[in-house]
Order: sequence, then structure tokens, then C-alpha cells
Amino acid sequence: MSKHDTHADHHHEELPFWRKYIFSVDHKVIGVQYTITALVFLMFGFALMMIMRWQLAYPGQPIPFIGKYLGDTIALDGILSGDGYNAFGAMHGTIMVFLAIVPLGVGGFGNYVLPLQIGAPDMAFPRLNMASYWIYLPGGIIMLASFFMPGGAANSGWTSYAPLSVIATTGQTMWLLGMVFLITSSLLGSVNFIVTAVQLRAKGLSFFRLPFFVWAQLVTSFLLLLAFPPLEAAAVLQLMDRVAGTSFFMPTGLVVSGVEQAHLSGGGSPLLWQHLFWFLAHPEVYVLILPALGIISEIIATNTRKPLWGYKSLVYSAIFLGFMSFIVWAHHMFMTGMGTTLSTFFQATTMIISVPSVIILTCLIISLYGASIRFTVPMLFALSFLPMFAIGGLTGLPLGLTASDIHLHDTYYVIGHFHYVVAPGTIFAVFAGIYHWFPKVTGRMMNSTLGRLHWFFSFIFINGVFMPMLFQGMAGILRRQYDQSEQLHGASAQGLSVMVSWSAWLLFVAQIPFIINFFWSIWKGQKVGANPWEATTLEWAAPSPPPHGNFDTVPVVYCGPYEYSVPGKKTDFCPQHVVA
Amino acid sequence: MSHHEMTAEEVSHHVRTYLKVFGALLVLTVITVGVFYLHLPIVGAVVVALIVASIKGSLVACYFMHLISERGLIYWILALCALFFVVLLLLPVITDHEAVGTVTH
Amino acid sequence: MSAAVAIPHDMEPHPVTGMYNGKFGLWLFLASEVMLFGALFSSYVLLRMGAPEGTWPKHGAEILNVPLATFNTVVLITSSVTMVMAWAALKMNNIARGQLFLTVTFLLAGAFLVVKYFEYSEKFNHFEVWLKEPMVVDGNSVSSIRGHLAKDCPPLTKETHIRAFAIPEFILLDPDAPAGSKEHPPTLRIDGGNIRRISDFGPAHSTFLATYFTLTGLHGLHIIGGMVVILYFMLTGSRFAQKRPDKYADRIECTGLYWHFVDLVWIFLFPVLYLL
Amino acid sequence: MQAPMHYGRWLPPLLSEHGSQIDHLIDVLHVFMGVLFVGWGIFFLYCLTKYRQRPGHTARYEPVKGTVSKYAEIGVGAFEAFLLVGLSMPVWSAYKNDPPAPAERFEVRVVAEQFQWNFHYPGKDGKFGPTRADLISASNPVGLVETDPAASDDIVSVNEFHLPVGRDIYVRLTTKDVIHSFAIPTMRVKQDAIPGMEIPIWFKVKEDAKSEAIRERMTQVFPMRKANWYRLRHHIATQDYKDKDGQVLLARGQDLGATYEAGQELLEKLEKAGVTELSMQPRNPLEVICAQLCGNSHFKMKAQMVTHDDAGFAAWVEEKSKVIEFDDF
Ligand code: HEA
Ligand code: HEA
Ligand code: CUA
Ligand SMILES: [Cu+2]
Repeated sequence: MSKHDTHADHHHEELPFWRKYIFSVDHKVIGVQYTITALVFLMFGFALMMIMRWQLAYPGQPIPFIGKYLGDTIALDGILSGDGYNAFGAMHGTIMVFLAIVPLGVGGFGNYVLPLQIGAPDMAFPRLNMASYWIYLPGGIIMLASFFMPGGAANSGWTSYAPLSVIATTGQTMWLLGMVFLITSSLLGSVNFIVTAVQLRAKGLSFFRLPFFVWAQLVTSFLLLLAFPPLEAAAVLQLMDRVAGTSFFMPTGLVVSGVEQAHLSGGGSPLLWQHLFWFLAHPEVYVLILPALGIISEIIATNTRKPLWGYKSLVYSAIFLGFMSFIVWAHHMFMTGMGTTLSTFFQATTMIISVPSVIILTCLIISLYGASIRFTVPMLFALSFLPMFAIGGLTGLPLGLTASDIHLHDTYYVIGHFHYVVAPGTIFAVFAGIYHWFPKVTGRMMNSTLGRLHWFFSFIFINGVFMPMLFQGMAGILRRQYDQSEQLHGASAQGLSVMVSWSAWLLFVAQIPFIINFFWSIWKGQKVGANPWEATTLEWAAPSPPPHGNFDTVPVVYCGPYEYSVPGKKTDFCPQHVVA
Repeated sequence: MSHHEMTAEEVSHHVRTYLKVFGALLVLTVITVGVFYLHLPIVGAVVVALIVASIKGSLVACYFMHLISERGLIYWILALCALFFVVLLLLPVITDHEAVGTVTH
Repeated sequence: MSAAVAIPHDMEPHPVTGMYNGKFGLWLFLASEVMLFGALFSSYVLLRMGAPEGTWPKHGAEILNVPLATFNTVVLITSSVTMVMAWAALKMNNIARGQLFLTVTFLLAGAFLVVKYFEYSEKFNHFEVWLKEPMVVDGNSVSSIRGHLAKDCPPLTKETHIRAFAIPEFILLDPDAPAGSKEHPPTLRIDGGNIRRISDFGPAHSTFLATYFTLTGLHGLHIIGGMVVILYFMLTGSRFAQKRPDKYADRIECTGLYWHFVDLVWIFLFPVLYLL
Repeated sequence: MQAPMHYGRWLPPLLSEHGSQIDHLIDVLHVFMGVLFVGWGIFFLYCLTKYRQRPGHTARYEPVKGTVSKYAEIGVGAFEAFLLVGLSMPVWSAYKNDPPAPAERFEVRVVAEQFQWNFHYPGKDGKFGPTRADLISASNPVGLVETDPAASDDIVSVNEFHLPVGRDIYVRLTTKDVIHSFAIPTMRVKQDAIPGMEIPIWFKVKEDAKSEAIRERMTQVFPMRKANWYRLRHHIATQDYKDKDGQVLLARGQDLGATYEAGQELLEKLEKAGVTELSMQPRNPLEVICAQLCGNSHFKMKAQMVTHDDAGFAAWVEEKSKVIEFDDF
């Protein structure tokens, strides 16, 4: 390991700006690049939804202020069109999942924190790491550019079910190309993460001394590594259908708009797409939640001043969760005409997979018992994550049982379910993580008053957005509806839509303190030292911000990750790199 | 065995193995094609073809890719991969036998 | 990369995996490749099992060229051997010999692609016409006819919005010789009014050919990718090997792993597509 | 008059036989979820208050010992197993495995397309005429081979789903183009229509669920302040509303108008005329909707569902099978 020390000489060597901040190979710079880019996409995804929410609250009314700038295909006379609505919806889903949340959780936090937490000088393959980012970005740009294609962006839902997506306008081709880029980027990233986490651990840092965050990232990477390729295959097949005239997903005898599609060879299977898509997309939802759980665990451990309860259960549950997530995918397809044997298998696995989630959540809640809880801003977000994830997770159960799914499938209940896990769930975890690691990245604290304001109003309004959706869904209101009042039962609950929309716009207002805080603190925040939270994991052993190569001296690990309040010690925390 | 400590002699021993494997692969290729011209019934043809291909594949993986002399974690990872690969291959079985509807061609 | 930090296990194997970073990473990458091709194989099986009666050839050889593919199989296997020989030579510090084997590998890969090119282009010159009302060819009433366009047949046009050939006014076709004979039936004139669909033997022809082109095309892309890497090492290898022989051998080992995998995929593609 | 019935914010009215088991499962599940959430929540809030950081209080290093969590987890698992085996699987297997006997059931072919529902009835002879894709046109939406004798009395009804109550309805579901989903919230029925496949599904409408009766039961009085065009766009007045001069502003059987603007204007007029509440009922109380995104007018893809008693249904069939009629809307 001696080679390792030599990097110290390199510190002072100045790199040109573009090598240091643009085409950097430093995992920390890349992590920040990912974070900023993904936050911008997050904002954009939210903006699309705020426009859609206007149409949902006041169907057929011109969109105020911006309606006239959206162009005729999207909004004629300022009124969002059906195609425009579908394109916005599909792009909201795609952007949020593939361009915002995953890049935040994995590309941003994983990249920045993981090498630090394992005491590594960088990722195993720094240049590959740079390549991941520079493949992700064009993927995102291709997605956005598709808005300017004739016919607009992809409008067949983020799920892109064939044959609808095959006969859709050019935007869909861009969507597929964009996906190929994003998948490639994720695959390279996951290889890098696994090698890093396995091979670059500091001396003494055995697997069961890894912070839970690292475990979460490791499992996530395996999910990406093994689940994404089938979607890549599916994307290739759909591209062939769209560009080369094949019929992988087009059955024989299709009649579109009254015209028989006799030029098709036929013989394809529309359900094949769904199987390949969900083979990825179910593991993908755990890709969204696992890094979030990792972040939350770190923050809870730090702010309860005691070890996480059931560390090993957490680890085994995460591994089991990852494993099971490969065999539940068809619970998204119960209504496609599935027979009893198969549906029994998939509802059983779905019920089984909920158990490790219950264990994880239980461990985190029991960790609060006997603690000394510091209500810092990151902790506020982390604490509210728990009941929010619980609501999201619990509402997954009625969807996982076929009988109740008959009524709830494709209703707003599904929308409510997964937004509870991804929005007040993952987004809150992301906020928590930003407040928590901001001092590490910049050497400055974020303002706590603004942070509390941000937390309080976000918490209120995000529930205002998603709670009514569960009721709408119960009432049978379908998702992906341009105008819910077109149907009788939708019209009867139209009032809820208005409430949701106003909550969503106010939720946006609640983000203003955060944005101000974020930029203000970069330059004006209170300066802090290496370990402002008095935490134990290795990232806090490096200076804030850490230099290229991360550590001044190569850390050696002597104990587990969360040695807080050890009896008989002067301080209430024992960092991992300090001899016990 | 880590290749770093490998001596020239060991390597030349390896080379002899490679040539033997090469010969085996060629023979198996001939068998594959030969069996095809026998026009076996479909089930038999599939079984023979896949068995021969699997043998060839294993030879390549074990000897050219040195899998036989690897150890540790990588086996577990590949086993996991193989497992999910099998799950993927079950997909056709799943959709074929389970669709409640009838296909209308 | 002067400012690069030194990464642990860049060269020496890690006790947990027994591998240096690059090799471990490459294996992981190959695991994901297995899932990629696995999904495609399983799509193939699914589509074939669900194929409507008579739309899937009895076996690929009905349409594809087995001798060419057999030849290509041998070429690819040989290239795998030369690849591993290149690595062995480098291990024995015989750089010149290593580079030579690398070059041979590259040439064999090129040969594979050239053969593939001929296989592909033959398909794009061969047509099938599906009829609305059956016609009598060679004494048999048939509802679809395969053949090559006659010399004086007006050229066909692709209709971009449906990604298929537009139905022409009429077509002059030299039908294929019936099975077991070498004699072509006389040129046929088929009226556009009786044509239901017309296609070359490209991917749009049938789901079988769609699968064939997708799988072999993707495999071909992998070959090209490998060739780019090999070419890079052919050009820069000698200097690299002079400076860091161990590291260079590692690089070639990783390249080899990838290359053998590409070979391995073909070992399965060949019987599955051509013989079954 | 029977008890009132509404669409609202919880489950829609239940009008099919099998639906009660689904509703039962949904109820039990939500109670279970509520218990878990509240139980965990109480513990959570307790910890937050009891163990907040304050002077003199330190965290405990030793992990709490206790088996409560383990039992709770096992309990959750066991209850889930019960839900699965006891409540969900029986419903599903009835929903999928026990089709009513061919002799007893009433069959309808449902052919979905962008963006309408086509209902193909066998007519009086009980035999479906054959169909062919190349015959499909705007006036022949299912591609019926009209020359075939079996087809002569077939009924093809666009966006109107007539059916008898109290009988086993057996729907043979398919689609011409993209994937749609056949959904009837009041029947707790949902099934995707997949091109290239014909998927059967079956259900039975409750005896007392005739459209006419349901409409009456859905009569509701809306205070003016809650009346809003979006909410009432599918409703018709059950009585005349007049202004002071006796001129009818909103006649019995009439709706608020086709657009939001027209509707709000009318509501304003009514309010000026001193109307304080409106008695309205839905024009078509039952709907078949499309639950799978199928294009830009997916939201509009719905059919009116009309349930008759046997005599009423027979009369409808009689009337329709006289001539093949395609109401091309
Ligand atoms: C991060 C994302 C995420 C997560 C974690 C989950 C978790 C789960 N999901 Fe969800 N799901 C999605 C994202 C997610 N899902 C998305 C995006 C869709 C829709 C895709 C689309 O169609 O567009 C979807 C759709 C979806 C469906 C398909 C519905 C349909 O279309 O009809 C189903 C069905 O089984 C399902 C089930 C589940 C289950 C059983 C879990 C389980 O893992 C949940 C387990 C968790 C628990 C059981 C909670 C336990 C907690 C407690 C008991 C403690 C409670 C108390 C306090 C703290 C106070 N999900
Ligand atoms: C991770 C995934 C994710 C996330 C986070 C969200 C977040 C939100 N979603 Fe999303 N949604 C989906 C994934 C997601 N969604 C998917 C997959 C679908 C299905 C699509 C389909 O049908 O195909 C969907 C569909 C969907 C619908 C249904 C549309 C329909 O069916 O017609 C609705 C309706 O209201 C909705 C609303 C919202 C709202 C209000 C938020 C809010 O929670 C958003 C809140 C956002 C913020 C709070 C961001 C704040 C950002 C900043 C503060 C940035 C600051 C920047 C800097 C500092 C640089 N979503
Ligand atoms: Cu048809 Cu939605
Ligand atoms: Cu899922």
C-alpha cells in the first residue's frame, strides 16, 4: 500500500481550469457535477409537472403567464394539448427517475461520499468515472432536445409501452437514444462503484465495518449492473421497430386509425416489452430508495449519538431486498391477463420483499430509542423521511395483491404510492444529504433558519400534494388523464385536484429558501472544520473540502462505523480511524 | 494463482493447453455442423446444439479466460449473474403458458 | 496524467477477489453483457414460441448461409487463440511476438467482418413478395414468392413513414430455384394490385430475420469495439510495453477477456440462429 | 326510493357480485396499514420527545434488547401471508379461473381502438359473425364479414355497452391497435386489451343495478356554492329552474352546457335568480373507461354502460338486430 502515499506530492500541481472543473477525473468534482446537473433536471421535471397540474386543476383553461410561450404543438392558444400533456407526463417521469433522482443518489452522493467513506484516494477508475458523467449529460440533452422534434417529445409514458410507442412520433426515437446513453453511463458507473467498494477499502475496513451508506451503494450498483442491460436490449429492439421496420413488439393484424398495417411482418409480442421494461424498472425503484436509505442511516446515526440499531440486519435486509427485486417485476403487469399460478408467484414475492423494508424501517426507528436526538436540519428531513416512506411502502401492499390491484391499478393510488416513496421519501433524503455533507464539500455550513423554513413548508405541502391522490385513486380516478372531469367519477372528485395543484405550486414556493440558502452558503456560509457534526465515518477525517487525493494521511480503520457515546470515553464519538 | 508470479515455463505450459483447447473447439464445431446435417428431430437438435455450445463456451471461459484458476468473490458474482440470466430465460415460459387469452392471428 | 493519484490495487491483486481492479471491473462488465445478450436470447425464444404458424423458418439454414457461418466460427475461434497467445508471449517478455499475435487477431476479426458483409449484402438483394391472390409458379399455387429482381425491373422505393417498400405498379422477379434444383423458373411479372407486401430479406422481412440482424448486428458492433481497442494497442503497444511490461500484459489480458467473451457469444449465436 | 348513492372520495358504488370481496380486501388492508402506521407512529413520536438532546441527557451505547420488534416483524409477515392466501388469491382465481359455463353466460366481444369501445353482440341467433382485419372501416369498426349468415343479425354498438343485470356477462376482449384497458369502476373490473390476443373476463351486475334506478339513486342536491361546472358537467337537472320572470334557465333533463364558460355563466345567472341549490343527477351513471394510456385522447375514451332487466335487454336486442346499424359518432 505504500505507493498510495506518494500522491501527497501532487497536491500543489495546478491543473488548468477545464481539467479541474470540467473534464475532471476527481471523484469529488464529478460528484458535484452530477449533483448540480441533476438538481437542475429535478427543477425542470418539477416545472413540467407544475404546468400539467394547471391543466388538471382547471382543465381546458389557458395556462397563465407561460402558456403562450409553449408553442402550438404543446399548447394551442395557451391551452395544454392532449399530446402536450402526455409528452410532459412521460418526460416528467423519465427526467425524475433517470436524470434527477438516480444521478443524485448514485452519481452525486455515491461518487462524492463513497470513496471518502472507505478511505480511498479516488474511484478505482477515475477516467471511467469522468466518462460516466460525460455520457449521462448528452443522454439528458438528447432527452430535452426531443421537445423540439416535430410532434414533440416522447408521449407514451415513461414506461413507453409498445405498440403505442412504436407508432409514436420522432420524440420516442430520441427517448430511446437518450436511454441508451443513460444506461451506458449507469453501467460504467456501477462497475466503477463495485470495484471501488470492494478493492479500495482502507486497511482495517472490513465489510462489516462499512458504513451502511456504502452497503446501500454497493447493492444499488449490482442492481444497475444486472437489471439495466435487459432494458438496453429492449431499447435496441424498440429502436429497430421504429427505425428498421421490424415487428418485435407488433403483433400480426394491427389496424391503426382504420388502416390495416399490412407492411408489417407482424409476429411480435407487445408484452415482451413490458417484461423487459419492468425487469429493469422494478429493481430501478430500489435504486431510487436504497441510496436514500443509506443517506438517512448516516444522518440518523450521527444525530442520535448512538450506534444504529441492528446494523447487520440492515445490511442483510438491503442485500435480500436487492436480490428479491429481480423477481417481482410482473406485479406491474397483473392486469395484462396473467393467470393464477404466475400471479400467485409474483404477489407472494411482492409480499416477501416488503418484509426487508419493514425490517430496515424498524431498525431505523428503534435506533431512536435511548438516543440523544439533535434536531438539526438534515435530521429533520431524515426523521420526516421515515413516516413518509412508511406511507409509501404501506400503500404498496394493496397494489401488490392482485385482487385489490384490480381496482387500484393505473389509478392515482399508484401515483400516490410511489410519490410517497420518491418525493417525500427520496427527495427528502436528498435534501437531508445536501444539508449534511454541504460542510464537507464547501467547508461551510448551510443556514439553519432557512433550512428549517424549507423543511417545514416542504413537509406540509408535499403531503398536500400526495395525500389527496390516494383518495382520488380510491375513487377510481385514473392516472395519465388529461382531463379527469371528462369522466363522471372523476368530475365528482375534481375538488381534490385543485387542492393538489395548489399544494404543488406552494411546494415550489417552499423551495425558494433552499435555493437562496444553497447559493448564499457557498460563499457566505459559516466556515467549519473537518468534522462539524462530530461524526465517526472516514469522510470526516479528511479536510473540508478534501484535496485531490482526499486524505492527508492514509487512514487506517480500527472500529465499526457508528461508535457513538461509547461508555468511558471523553467525547461522545470515536472516529473509525482513531485507535480505540 | 496470480499471474504475476507466473514463470515463463508455466506460461509455455499454458500455451500447450491453449492449443489443445483450440483443437477441441474445432472438433466441436465440426460436430455441431455435422449433427445439423443429420436432421435430427427438433428437440434432439436443440439439445445437442446447446450442449455442444455450452461445452465450447465453458472451454473458452475456463481456459482462455482463465476462469478455472480464479477464485473468491468473482464466482459468487457470476453465479448471481447466471441465476438472473436463468430468470430472464424463464420469461418465455412464463408468458407462453400463463396468458389467459388466446392469440388471434 | 501527472496529477493523477495512485489507486490501490491498480496492479496487484486484492485478496478478496484475487484480481487487480481492471480485471475485476472487466468481469463485472461481462456480467452485464451476459444479461444484455440473455435478454435478447430470451426474446428470441419467446418470439419463436409465439410465432404464428408458417412465419418462422424451420431452421435458420433455410434462409441463412451455413458454410459461411461455419467458416466465420473457425475464424473467430482462431482469433481467440491468437489473442491468448499474444498475452502469453507478453508474459514471457516477448514483445515482438505479442504484437504479432495481436496483429493476427486484428486481421482475423477483420476477416470475420468481411464475411459478414457478404452475408448481409446478399440478404438485401433478395426479395419476397406476398400476394393477395395465389399465383401459379412452376406448377404450384403459392401465396408468396422469393427471388431476385429481374434486370429490367423498375427500382423499388422505400416509403419512409412506414419503413417499408411502397407497393410498385408491377414487379419483374426471377424466382428462386425450387429446393433441390438449380434451375430458376422464368421471370415473373406481378401486378401491384396483387401485391400485399414486398420486402427484401432485411430485418423487416420477418421476425426471424429481425432477430438475426439485431443479434448479429450487436455482436458485430462488439467485434468493431474490440478491433478499435486492439488497433490502439497495436499502434501504441510496443512503447507501452517497453515502459511498463507488467501493466501492458494486464491491459492485454483484459482486452483478451473481452475478446473471448465476444467469441463465446458467437459460439452460441451460430447454432441458435443458423442451425435450429 | 332506495338509499342514495354517490361517486365521491372513497370507493365508487359497488354494483357487481364479485366486487364485495375486493372491497373487503381493500378495507382489511387499510385497517392493517392504519394499525401499523399508528403503532409505529406512536413509538416514533414517543422517541422524538423522550430522547431529544438536552442538558444532562446522554445517549445509551448499549443496544436495546427486546423482542417486540422481532415479533412485530413476524406478525407483519404472517398477516401478509394471510392476506395473500386468505383474501387475495381466492378472488383472483375466481376472477381468472372459473368462467361461467358457456350455456349460461351472455357473451359480448369488445374491440377497443383509439379512441372508442366497440361492442359486438351475437344478436338473436347467439352466433358471432366472422370478422376480418382488412374489412375494418369507419362504418364497419369490427370488420364484420357482412355476407356471412351468422353476421346478419349481429349488433355492433359503438361506445354504448348494453347488458342485462343478474346474468353472467362474458366479455371477450381484444383491440385493433394499441394496448387499452377495459375498466368499469363500479363493477371492480379491469383488464388490459392486448393487440393480437383475445382475453376473456366475466362479471355479473347486481340484480338491482339497472341504469335507470341507479340514476335516480344518484340524484343529489348541490348547494350553489359547491356547484361548479367541472363537477356537474355530466349531470342533468331533475327539475326546471326559472328566473323571476318565469323564464326557464335550466330545464329538467338539461345540463349546464358543453363548456366551462357556458356552465359558469349559467350558474351565475341561476345564482342571481335566487336559486340556492340544484337538484341534479348524472346523465349516464355508469361508464366503461380506458385505463391504459393509448394516445392523446385516452382520457376521452369511454363508453356509456346501460344495464337493463331481461325484458328491457331483449327489447333492445330486438330493436337493434333488425338492421345492422353502426352509429358512427
Ligand atoms: C422508490 C421507489 C419505490 C419503492 C421503494 C416501492 C416499494 C414498493 N412497491 Fe412500488 N412503485 C414504484 C416505486 C416504488 N415502490 C413506482 C415508481 C411505481 C409505478 C410505476 C408506474 O406504473 O409508472 C410503483 C408501482 C407499484 C406496483 C404496481 C401498481 C400498479 O401499477 O397497479 C406495485 C404492486 O405490487 C408496487 C408495490 C410495492 C411494494 C410492495 C413495495 C415495498 O417494497 C414496500 C415495503 C415497505 C413497507 C411495507 C413499509 C413498512 C413500514 C412500516 C410498516 C412502518 C410504518 C410506520 C411509521 C414509520 C410511522 N409498487
Ligand atoms: C423519482 C421520481 C419522481 C419524483 C421525485 C416526482 C415528483 C413529483 N411528481 Fe411525479 N411522476 C413520476 C416520478 C416522480 N415524480 C413518474 C415515474 C410518473 C409517471 C409518469 C407516467 O405516467 O408515465 C409521475 C407522474 C406524476 C403525476 C401523474 C401525472 C398523470 O398521471 O397524468 C403527477 C400528478 O400530479 C406527479 C406530480 C409530481 C409532483 C408534484 C412532484 C413533486 O414532488 C416534485 C417536487 C420537486 C421538488 C421539491 C424539487 C425541488 C428542486 C429544487 C429545489 C432544485 C434546486 C436547484 C438547485 C439548488 C440548483 N407526478
Ligand atoms: Cu384506450 Cu386509453
Ligand atoms: Cu415494482
